[in-house]
Amino acid sequence: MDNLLIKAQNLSKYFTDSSGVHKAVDGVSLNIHKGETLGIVGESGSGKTTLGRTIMRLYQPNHGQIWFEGKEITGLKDSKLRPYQKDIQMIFQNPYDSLSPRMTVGDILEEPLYIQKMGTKSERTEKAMKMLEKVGLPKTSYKKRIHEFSGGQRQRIGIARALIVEPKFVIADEPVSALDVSVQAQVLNLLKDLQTDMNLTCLFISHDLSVVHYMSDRVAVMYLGHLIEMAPKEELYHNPIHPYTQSLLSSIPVPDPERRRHQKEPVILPPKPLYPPQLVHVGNNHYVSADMIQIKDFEIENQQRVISNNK
Amino acid sequence: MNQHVLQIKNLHVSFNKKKNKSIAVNDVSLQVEKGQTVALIGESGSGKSMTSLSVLNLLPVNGKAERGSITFNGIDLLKLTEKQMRKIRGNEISMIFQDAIASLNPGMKVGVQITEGLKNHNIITKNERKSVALDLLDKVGFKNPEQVYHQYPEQLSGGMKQRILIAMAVSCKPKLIIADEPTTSLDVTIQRQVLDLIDYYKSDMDASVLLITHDFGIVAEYADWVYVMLGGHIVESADVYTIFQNPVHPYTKALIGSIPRPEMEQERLKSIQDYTFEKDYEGRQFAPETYTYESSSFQAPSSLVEIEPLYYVRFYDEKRMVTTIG
Amino acid sequence: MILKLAKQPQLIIGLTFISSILVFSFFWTDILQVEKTEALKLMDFMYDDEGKIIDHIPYSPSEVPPFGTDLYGKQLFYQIIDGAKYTILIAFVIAFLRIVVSVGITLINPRANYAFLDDLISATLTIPTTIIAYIFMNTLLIKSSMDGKSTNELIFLQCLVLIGIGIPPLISTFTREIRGILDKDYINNTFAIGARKSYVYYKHVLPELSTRLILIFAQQMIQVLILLAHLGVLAIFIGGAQTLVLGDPMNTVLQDIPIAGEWAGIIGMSFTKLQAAPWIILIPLSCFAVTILALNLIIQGIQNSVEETQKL
Amino acid sequence: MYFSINSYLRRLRSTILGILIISILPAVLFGINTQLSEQVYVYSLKGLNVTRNIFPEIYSQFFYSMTIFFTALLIGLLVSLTLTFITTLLPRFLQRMIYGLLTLFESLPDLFIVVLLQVCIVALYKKTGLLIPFYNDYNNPIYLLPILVLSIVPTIQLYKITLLLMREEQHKPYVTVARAMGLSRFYITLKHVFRNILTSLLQYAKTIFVFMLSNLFIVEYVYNLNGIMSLLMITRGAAFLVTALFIAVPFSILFELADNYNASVNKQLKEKNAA
Repeated sequence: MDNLLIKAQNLSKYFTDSSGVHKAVDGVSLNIHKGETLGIVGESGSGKTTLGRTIMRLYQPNHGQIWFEGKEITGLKDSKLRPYQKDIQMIFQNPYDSLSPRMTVGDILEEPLYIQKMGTKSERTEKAMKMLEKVGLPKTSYKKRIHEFSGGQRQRIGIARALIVEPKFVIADEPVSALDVSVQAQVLNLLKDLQTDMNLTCLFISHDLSVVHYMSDRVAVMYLGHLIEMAPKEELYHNPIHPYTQSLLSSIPVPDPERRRHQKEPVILPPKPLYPPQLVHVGNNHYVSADMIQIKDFEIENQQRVISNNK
Repeated sequence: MNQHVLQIKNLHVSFNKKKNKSIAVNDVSLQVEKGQTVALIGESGSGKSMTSLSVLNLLPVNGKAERGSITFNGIDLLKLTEKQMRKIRGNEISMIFQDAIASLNPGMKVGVQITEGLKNHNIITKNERKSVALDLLDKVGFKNPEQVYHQYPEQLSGGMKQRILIAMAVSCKPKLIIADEPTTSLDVTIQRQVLDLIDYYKSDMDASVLLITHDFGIVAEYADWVYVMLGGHIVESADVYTIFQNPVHPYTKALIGSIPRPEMEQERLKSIQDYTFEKDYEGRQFAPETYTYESSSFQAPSSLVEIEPLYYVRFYDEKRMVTTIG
Repeated sequence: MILKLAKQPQLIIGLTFISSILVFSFFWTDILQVEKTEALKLMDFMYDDEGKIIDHIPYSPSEVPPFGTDLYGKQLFYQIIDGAKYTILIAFVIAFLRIVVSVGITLINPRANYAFLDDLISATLTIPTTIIAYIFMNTLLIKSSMDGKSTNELIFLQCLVLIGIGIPPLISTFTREIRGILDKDYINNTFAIGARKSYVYYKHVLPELSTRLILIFAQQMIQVLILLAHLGVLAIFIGGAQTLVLGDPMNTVLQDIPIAGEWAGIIGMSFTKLQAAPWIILIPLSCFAVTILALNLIIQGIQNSVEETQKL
Repeated sequence: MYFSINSYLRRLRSTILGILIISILPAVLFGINTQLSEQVYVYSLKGLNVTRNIFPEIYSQFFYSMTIFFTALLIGLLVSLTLTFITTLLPRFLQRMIYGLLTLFESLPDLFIVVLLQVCIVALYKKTGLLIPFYNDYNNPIYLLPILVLSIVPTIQLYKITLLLMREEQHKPYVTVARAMGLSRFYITLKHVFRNILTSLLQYAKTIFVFMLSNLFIVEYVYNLNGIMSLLMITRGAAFLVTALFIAVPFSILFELADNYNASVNKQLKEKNAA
């Protein structure tokens, strides 16, 4: 497929500390096509943030390869990597930590342009002003510092900083989890608008299944460093196959008192997956991690489902 | 007829900061009836936690419940001495806190901690301690109570700690459980377990629950009655079905509209700006002309109006402004 | 930042104290209208009106106010004043260079683990720094007396030793600090847009580190002052000592007298006479204590100001 | 949980290497030939050399120093904890005053305290004839005075640290939870807070040990005691290495314990922040 933007193959990232090796990401393969948003959902400790940072090349993967627009960027040195870093940007989880408290908003926005050597000083200023307007902040923000803004406004600045170099691909790592619900909606809407506006491809990482559903075209579920299920969002939300995905979906509280579903025991998976992390295609672009015996069952089930859908 | 387990009337809580005084809770009235789960919903800084802390008189040192009354089974809690209050805490009203990880003493065995309240209120003797603790651990779903009894909190996961806290809170069979954002730091799957557990104990002990949360999803699943808080005020209160079917106040509408909902077709999330054009309801203004909902402080003079039986909404009140200024 | 610091009374008091002591120390001859040679001349016997000897050196503070004299009759007050600038400046320079060198080394590769340094540090935990410094300084003194090095050369080498022994623990401190900063999200954010290491260090890490640098610098000054005092007691003097021949020609006494006039030297040369003339030891020691207190006030002031900004 | 032989051996190797470097480096740097024998060079500043063997006297010197060290530590711990407990019962403004005074005392150099006490005790003796034995007799080493003097610095430090910890601990969520269960303040302070402070104190063990070792050296020197630290000062070469190991081996066990404890605490903190 030539509209493939990101391809990751068998990606692994291990951390070592005094207690031993911790496999944060273990053998993850995924493709992201131009213009689509892939959502990654997982609970704490699932390795979703590490996956994002490894694709971003903030971490050097222990195994596996990453391709960007067909070129491998896994082993590239810092200087060779720089042109790609312009095309791949990241929106961080916590706008309180991810923006320098010492700089003015203007400096924060212009810094990526300066580092990537784009434009003259006045052009950069002009671009920063435009970006402020795009994310819905007043022009007076330019000279202010981060601590003068509310959480939602800070995340807007974080978004503006990531998008000012006009990247092709954005990794959004829990961009709204630190925000209040009403602000969260505004930021999500803004992200969606900018995405269509700038024709962005996006990797959206979150622990919140509803948010991921709202933002993404396809959704991948992560559990203890492995991808365990990946499918177009409607397919995944209506036909979850993996027991863990089912349990995640049934745990979302539904904001409608008429539809109360009490006392459903959620499935807690064993701390180490029993089967090797291998995704199997079960139709409808739907992939599930399974061992050999389960694959057959899935295929049968899937055929039945396809039949029943056609009726 | 006094069915109310808890009745808060016109509560004001203020904080003394270095020079100025800030009002965290402004004229809040609410009631919890027997067997009910009442949700107090609001975003950060709305004063919901301060309201719940003042029920047990546990406000931080510089905070003070200034006016109003908090009546629990006919006793005005604000008038009690510290010693009398201690008899209520844990025994009659107990509390489950948000930060499960820091809420347990890291240096004390789980089994000892869990029964401290019972021991303190002289409900059990020292010899009964262990059997009671094992029983409690079993009830909150630990498959290996004997092992957990001897463990320290650091050996447990976040969800397990929150279950320990629930066991502590229900140990003295209180009449009212205050759950202050009990699941905020937990994963979704565990969130459901924890909330189900609280719900189970509520019906098991015939108690009531005051649930403090920011999540309308949780409210819809567990609450009977809802109070929406904004900037220290209650802006809307009704039973859970009414408020979801037909919210009146634009802030409530925005809170409900801003939740992404996979089960529905949703082109765009609604945010507070989408509702600011709604200036009035049946001729009553929500706010003065110039008011925007962006600021969380809700400072314009206003008062609650009963638009339908037991359905209250806060409206802008010009007369009140005159009286407050005068 | 500076405005906020100006609001901290402790900081102001500490800074004022140290700077006024320095000014006084440099210009005391002008301020007090005395000749330096006259003020620091050796006093001899004290005579009454009839020319009879009533007392001999050393004189206590009550006899020769305000601070008395040292064992050889030099007025202690003038010695203290004159010595202040050497003491404080030596501590300043050594602390400053310790920090510059160790930050420099750390920045070469903040992620590096220097096993050699870890060895040195775990050893210095059990052996007091004073003893380590003593061993080095002592060897140096023996060597320089053998080679006949000049005073300036000796002072230079001694300072190098005092700088050197402070560096291993500082590198470990800075490695920890800089790694802490590098782990912050906004640094990741800057690396994510393709920034060079040198840019990030210069633009983000050093400004973030600046307050800590000032604090660590003040702490280092305190440590150097304490070390100097300890070394003084062990009769190790900055600039070495010259041997003085005292007493009448028939009955000479050899005595080491420090060449540089800093406070530790005053303590060291009379330490054996602690019981006979305690003021000669206690007064310079108090000067050390007061200077250290002033530095601690500065540290406290900066910390308060940082805490206040963090609360905002 | 807090001790592993491998990790300790690694530390011990480090320490020995470090001491080796320190004992060789000056000679290498300044080109003076140091004899690597277990003989001790005792030389005065006048250049007189006396040689003698450090064995077997080193044993008694070691035990003498350690007796002083650990008794002083124990006294410091007991006194500071008692004072902290009394302080928490005092009104708030007095607590703040005590804290300020402690900060002041803390900036006094240990040398100043040691010398001042020495002068005071002699003056006291001259004035009143009250004798606290301060003169060290080779056969009857003194204990009381060095122990008292050595315990001053850790007392001040521990007192300040426990006050600070107390203040921090009382604001932790678990205290609120305990209060919400109806427990009294006194009970919480005694049963929860005080016990946790004792364990948190371990975090500061290393700093206090390092301070005290340096202080021990000053005390030995000023009071002319025949302890291991004064031996360390006058030995060179192999003798220095052996003497240093006498101190390093037992203390590195303590440091290892303290470090491992700190690592486990930091790990918990990290996990808490990550959650």
